[in-house]
Amino acid sequence: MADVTQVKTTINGEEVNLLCEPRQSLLEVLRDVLGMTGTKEGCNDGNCGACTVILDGRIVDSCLVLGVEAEGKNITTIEGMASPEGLHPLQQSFLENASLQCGICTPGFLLASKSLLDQEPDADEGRIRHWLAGNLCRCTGYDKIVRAVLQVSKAK
Amino acid sequence: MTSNQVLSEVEFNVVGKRPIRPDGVDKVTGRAQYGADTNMTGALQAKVLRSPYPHARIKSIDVSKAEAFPGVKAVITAKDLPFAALSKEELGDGYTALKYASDHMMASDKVLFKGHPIAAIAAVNAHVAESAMALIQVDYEELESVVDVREAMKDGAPLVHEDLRTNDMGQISDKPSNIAAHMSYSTGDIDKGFAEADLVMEREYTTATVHQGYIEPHNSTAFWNTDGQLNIWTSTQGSFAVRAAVANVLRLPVSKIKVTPMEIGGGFGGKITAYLDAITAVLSKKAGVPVRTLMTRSEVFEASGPAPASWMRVKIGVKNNGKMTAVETDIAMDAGAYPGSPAMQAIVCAFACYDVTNGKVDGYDVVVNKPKTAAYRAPGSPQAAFGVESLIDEICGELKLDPIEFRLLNAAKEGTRRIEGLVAKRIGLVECLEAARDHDHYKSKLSGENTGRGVACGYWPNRGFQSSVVMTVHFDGTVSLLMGSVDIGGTRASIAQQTAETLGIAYEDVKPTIVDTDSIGYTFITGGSRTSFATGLAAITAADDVKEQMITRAAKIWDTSEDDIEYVNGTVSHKSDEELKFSFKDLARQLATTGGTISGRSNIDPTGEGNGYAVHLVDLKVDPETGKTDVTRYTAVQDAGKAVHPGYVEGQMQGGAVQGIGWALNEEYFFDPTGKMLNPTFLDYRMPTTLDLPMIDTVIVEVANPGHPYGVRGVGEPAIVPPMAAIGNAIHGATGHRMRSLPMTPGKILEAGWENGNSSGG
Amino acid sequence: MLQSLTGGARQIDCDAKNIRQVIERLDELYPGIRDRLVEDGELRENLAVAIDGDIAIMGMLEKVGANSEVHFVPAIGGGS
Amino acid sequence: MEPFEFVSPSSIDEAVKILASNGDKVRIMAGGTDMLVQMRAGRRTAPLVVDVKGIPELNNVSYDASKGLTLGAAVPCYKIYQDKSLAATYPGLIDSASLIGGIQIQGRASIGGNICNAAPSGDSIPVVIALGGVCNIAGPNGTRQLPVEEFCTAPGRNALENGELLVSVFIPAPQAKSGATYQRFIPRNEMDIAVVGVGTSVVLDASGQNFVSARIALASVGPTPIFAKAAGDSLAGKAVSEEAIQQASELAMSAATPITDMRGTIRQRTHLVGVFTRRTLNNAIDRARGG
Repeated sequence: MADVTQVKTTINGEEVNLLCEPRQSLLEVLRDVLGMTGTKEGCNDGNCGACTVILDGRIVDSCLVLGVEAEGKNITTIEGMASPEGLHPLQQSFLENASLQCGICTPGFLLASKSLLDQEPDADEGRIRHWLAGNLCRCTGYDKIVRAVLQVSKAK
Repeated sequence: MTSNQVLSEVEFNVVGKRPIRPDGVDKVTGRAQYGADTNMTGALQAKVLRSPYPHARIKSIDVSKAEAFPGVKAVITAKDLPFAALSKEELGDGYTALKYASDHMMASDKVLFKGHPIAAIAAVNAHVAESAMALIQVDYEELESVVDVREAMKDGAPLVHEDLRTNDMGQISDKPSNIAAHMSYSTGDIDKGFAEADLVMEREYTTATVHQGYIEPHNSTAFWNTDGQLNIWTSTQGSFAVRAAVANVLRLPVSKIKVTPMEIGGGFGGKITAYLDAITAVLSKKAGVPVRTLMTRSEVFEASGPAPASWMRVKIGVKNNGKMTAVETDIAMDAGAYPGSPAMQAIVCAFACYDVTNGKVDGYDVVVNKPKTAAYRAPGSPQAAFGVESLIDEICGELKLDPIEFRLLNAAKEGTRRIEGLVAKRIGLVECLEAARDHDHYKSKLSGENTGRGVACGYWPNRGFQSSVVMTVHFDGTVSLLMGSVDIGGTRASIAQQTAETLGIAYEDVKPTIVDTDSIGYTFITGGSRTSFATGLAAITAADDVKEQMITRAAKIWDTSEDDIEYVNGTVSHKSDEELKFSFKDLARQLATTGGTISGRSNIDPTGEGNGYAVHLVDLKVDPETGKTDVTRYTAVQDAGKAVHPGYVEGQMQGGAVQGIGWALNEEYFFDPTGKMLNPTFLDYRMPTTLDLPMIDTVIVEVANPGHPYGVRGVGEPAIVPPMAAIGNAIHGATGHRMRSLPMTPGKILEAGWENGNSSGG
Repeated sequence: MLQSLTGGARQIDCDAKNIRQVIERLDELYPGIRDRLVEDGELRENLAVAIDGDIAIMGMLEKVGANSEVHFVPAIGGGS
Repeated sequence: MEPFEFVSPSSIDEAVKILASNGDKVRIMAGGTDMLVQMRAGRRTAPLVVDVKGIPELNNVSYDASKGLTLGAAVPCYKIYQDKSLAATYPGLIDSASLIGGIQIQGRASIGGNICNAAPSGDSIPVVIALGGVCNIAGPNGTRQLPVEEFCTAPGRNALENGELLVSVFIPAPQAKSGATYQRFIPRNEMDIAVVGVGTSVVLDASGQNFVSARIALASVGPTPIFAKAAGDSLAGKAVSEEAIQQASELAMSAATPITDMRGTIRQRTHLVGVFTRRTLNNAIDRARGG
C-alpha cells in the first residue's frame, strides 16, 4: 500500500484531520475517506462540475485538486449548505422551480450558484449562464436551473 | 422573457399542481444515495480491463501476475461466467442468445468493440485494481473491423459475427451477414401514389453515433452471500431488468437475486442494460465480500450503449397543394456489436405524424464494431424524423407552402391508420400544430441577417407494460406508497399526486418509496414514457382498492351495507344518513380498533397508452464566417394528455429539446478508421452548456388520453424527436444550405458554403 | 409485413376465438406463417398483437371477437 | 493513477534542488487542471509531484507602470481577471484568463501552467506572445529569460531544462495607443479546446490612424503556438485599413501549419485563422483607440 499523509483541513466549518495518499483527489478523499458522498463524480477530468466544492471562497472541481492540497484550506461541500434552521434559499428555489430531475448534478450547481450570488448578489441571466457553464446538466436543459438562481438573485 | 402555457380543460385537486417532490430535500442537500454512494463494510473496489481493439480474437489471457499483486482479492475473465461451461448441445436454440448476452458482459472468444470487457479485478481500492490491470497479459489477434453501417451491409464486409444470419421478418437467410434483421411495412400502392404526385423528392440523410450523456456513470455494488443469495445495489432504470439480465447470464433463479435500485443520475434509455452487475457479482463470489464497480466517464462513452448512427433514404410525393400521395423510406441503423438497434421503431415512427395512404418503410438492423447501442429517448424516432421532417421542409420550400399548414393538411388524427397497421385513437398532433401556429413565436417576425426559423414535429407511441404498487393506510391518515418504478425525474411526485387525487387526500400525506425486487411485484423499466401512465394507473387502481376497503370498514362500523356508502373526495359517507360521515383521516384513526390497517395493491399490464406528439419551433443565427450556429429562441409544444406535475412535464420537454439541440449541432462520436473512439470525454463530446442556450419555452397541450382516468400520456420522449430537423430547417433559412448529415457542425456548414460556391473568404 | 408468404394479401378474414386460432387459420391458408410469428409456442419476442388497436397482453391466449381486427405489429420498447 | 510522493517547497531554491536531483522522475504542478488529467489518463507519470503554489514568487502579481507586469507562474486565472487595474491595462490578457475552462478551472489554472503545458491550443499563449511576454526561469545555474514564443518546443514539451522552473511571466507595460485581444473559435461557447485561437496586439500612432507595430500569434494551427511575425510586421507603418488587415490575415494564414483532426480540418482552420486575425485586429484597434 502506498504511503499516506496526514492532512489537517476545515470542512463545512469543522476542523478535520485525515489520512490520504497523495494520489487521491479531494473528491476521493471526501467520498471514500470521509464518507461525504454528496459531492458527485461525473467525469473525473474537470469537464462536468458535478464535484464542485468551494475551496477558500472559490469554486473548484474537486477531482482536479489533490487531497493533500486541502492542508490548511477551508472547504464547503453540499453537506454544509443547509443549516439546522433550514435550507439555503437556493436549495429551496431549486425545489420550488423543479430545477432538478435526476439530481446528480444538483450539488455542483447549488455550490456554483451559491458562490456566484455570494460574490454577485444581483447576477443577471447572462452572468448566471456564464458562471454555470462549467456545470453540465443533461436532464433539464438548464432553463429551470437558471430561473431558480434568478429567483434568489437580487437582479430583477 | 418566456412563457409557459398550459392548455387544460379539466381541473383536479392535486393532479396538475406543482408540489415539491418527495425526494427533493435529500437531493438538494447531498443526502440522496446514488449507486456510487454505497459504503459496505469491507467492500472492495473493482476495475474492468477492456479491449484496446475494436475487433480481435482473444488468443490467451494470463491473469497470474495481476492475481499476485498486493491488494488484489479476485480476478475474473469470461471463463468465470457460466456460459464458458455450457455446451451448444445443452443450450440448444438458446445458445446464441446466451453467448451474446454473456459475451457482451465479458468477451470469451472475440472482442467486438473497443472497450469490450476482457477481465475484472477486485482490490482493496480502485488505484490498486487499476495498477494490477496493467499486469494482465492478453494476446490478441487483431481482425479487420467494420465501422460504418452501409459498409457493414456490403457483401464481403468483415463479419462481426461469423454465424449471424439475416432475420427477414422471421425468415432466416442462408449466408452470414452483418445485417441482423430486415423489416418492412407497407400500405396502399406506392407506385400509384408517386405517379399521382405533382412533385416527388428523394434525399439521403445520415446521423452520427451519439450518447445519452447522463452525468452519473454506471455503477454496481454486489454481495453474493455464502447462502447463495445475491444482493445488487445499482443505478438502473429497471431493477427487474437488472435481475433478469443477471439471472440469465449467471443461470440463477430470479429468487436468488435481490436488486435494490439506488437513486439514478440520469438514464434516457442508457441505464436499462446491466453492464457491470453480473461481473461484479462474480467478483464478490470469488472474494467473499461486497464489491463495487464504477465506470469512468471514458468507459461510459466507450462501453455503455450509445444511440445508433444511421443512414436513411426518404422519398415523398405530393400534390401541388401539399397533400402527400406516397412516402417511402429505407433506414439502416447501426446496432453496434450485437443485434438490436431500434430500426423497427424508426420505420414505425418515420411517417407516424402523417395520414399516409400509400407508403412503404424498410428497416435494417446492422452490426458493426462499435459498442452495442442502447435505447436513447424515443429510440429510432429522432433519426427518422431528421430525414422525413427535413425533406418535408424542402418540399414546402419548393411548393412555397407554410410548413405548419402543410403538416396540418397531412396530419395524423383520430382514425388515421399508420403504416404498421394500427389506427390512431384520440391524439393531439393537430392541436399541437395549431398551438405552434398561433404562438407568438411563430407569429413574430424573424429579424436580422443570417437568421432562420425552423419547424418540425415528432412522434413516440408510448407504452404501458407491467407495474405494481402497494399502498398502506397508516392510523394517522397518511399513506405509504411502495412502487417498483425508479425515479429519474419526478416519478415519486407524479405517482404520489395521482394517488392523492384518487384518494381525495393531501399530496403531503402520500409518502412514496421505491423498493427492491423482493418487496414489490414485477415492474417494467422507467422508460418508454410509460411510468406516469402505467405506474400511475397502478397507483390509481391500488387507491381504488383502498377506497373499497375503507367503505367496507365504514360499513362495519356503521353496521350497514357497503351499498349505502359512498367515497367522494376523501370523505366516506352514508348515502342516506348525513350524520354518518368520516374524513379519510378520521376513518384511518378507527382502523386500529376495527380490524387493523388497510393495504391496497395492484399489479397491472395496461393497454390504452396515448401516443405522444411534439412540435418544435426554433430561431437561430449562423455566423457565416465560422459556420457556428447560435440558437436564439426555442419553443417546444407537446401533447401531455394531462400534465400531472406541469413543472416536470416542462422539464422533460426542455431537457429533450436541449438533448436534441446537442444532437443537431455538435454531439458525435469520432471514430478512427478501425472504430476506436477518439473523444471519450465531456471536453470533446460536446453537450450543450448553459451558455449555449436560450430559455426553452414550453406549451403543454392537453388532449386527454381516453386510456387513463386523468388523461395522462407519456411525455419523456417526443421532445427529442423534432429538434434536429427543426434546426436543420432553420439553418437552411439562415444560410441557404440544406444540411443532411448530423451533427450540423460549424465545419460542415462552412463546407456547405464552399461547395455552394462561396469563396473560402481568405 | 409477411406478404411474401400470403401472396401479397395484406388483409385476411378468418374465424377464430383467440390469437392461437387466428394463427392456425393463417397457417392453414399460408403454410409457414406460424413459424414466422411463433417461437416455442409464444409470439416471437419482437412481435406484438393488436386487437382493434389495443396491444393484447395475453399473447396467444387473447380472445378475439367476431368482428375484431387483428394486427401483428412490432413490439416497441422505449428510452427515457 | 500510480502512487507518487508529493512535496510542496516554499522557496525557489528548495524547488530547484528537488527538481535538479530528481530529473525525469518529477512533475511540477501548479493548478493541476491539466497535469492531474494527464496523469490519470496515464499520459504522464511521475513518482514525485512538486506543488509550486507555496512559493511566494510564483504567486506574486506586481505591476510597474514604467516596466510592466510580473505575473507569478502559479497565479490562478481568476486573480488576474478580478484585478480591476490589470483588467484595464491588459484587456487582451483578461480575454484569455476568463475563457480558460469554466469558473471552476479558472479558480486553479494559471497562465504559467498553461504555458508550461505547451499545448498547441493553450489559450493564454498567443496573447502573451503578442504582448511580448518573456518567461523568467530559475534553475541550478541561476535565472534566465526566454521570449514566450521560444518556450514551447513541441506538443506538451517546453524549453525547461533539468532542474528548471518557470517562476513568472513578464509582460511589458503597454505603450500609448496600444491594444491587444485574444479570441478563439470553439463549437460551443465555453468548455472547449480552441479549433483556432488568435492573439494580436497593435500599437497605433498618436492619431490612432496608423499602425506603429503589431504582433500576431496563433493557437491550434501547428505543433506549438505560432508567432506569425511576418503577419504582424506587415502592418508596421501602414494606415489602418481593411486592405492592410486583410493582407495581415493572409500572412497569418500562410504562417499556420494546421492538421486535420476531429476538432477541425486544415481548410477550416486556415480559413478561421484569417477570420480571427481580422476580428482580433479590429478589436485590438478599437481598444488602442480607447473604444
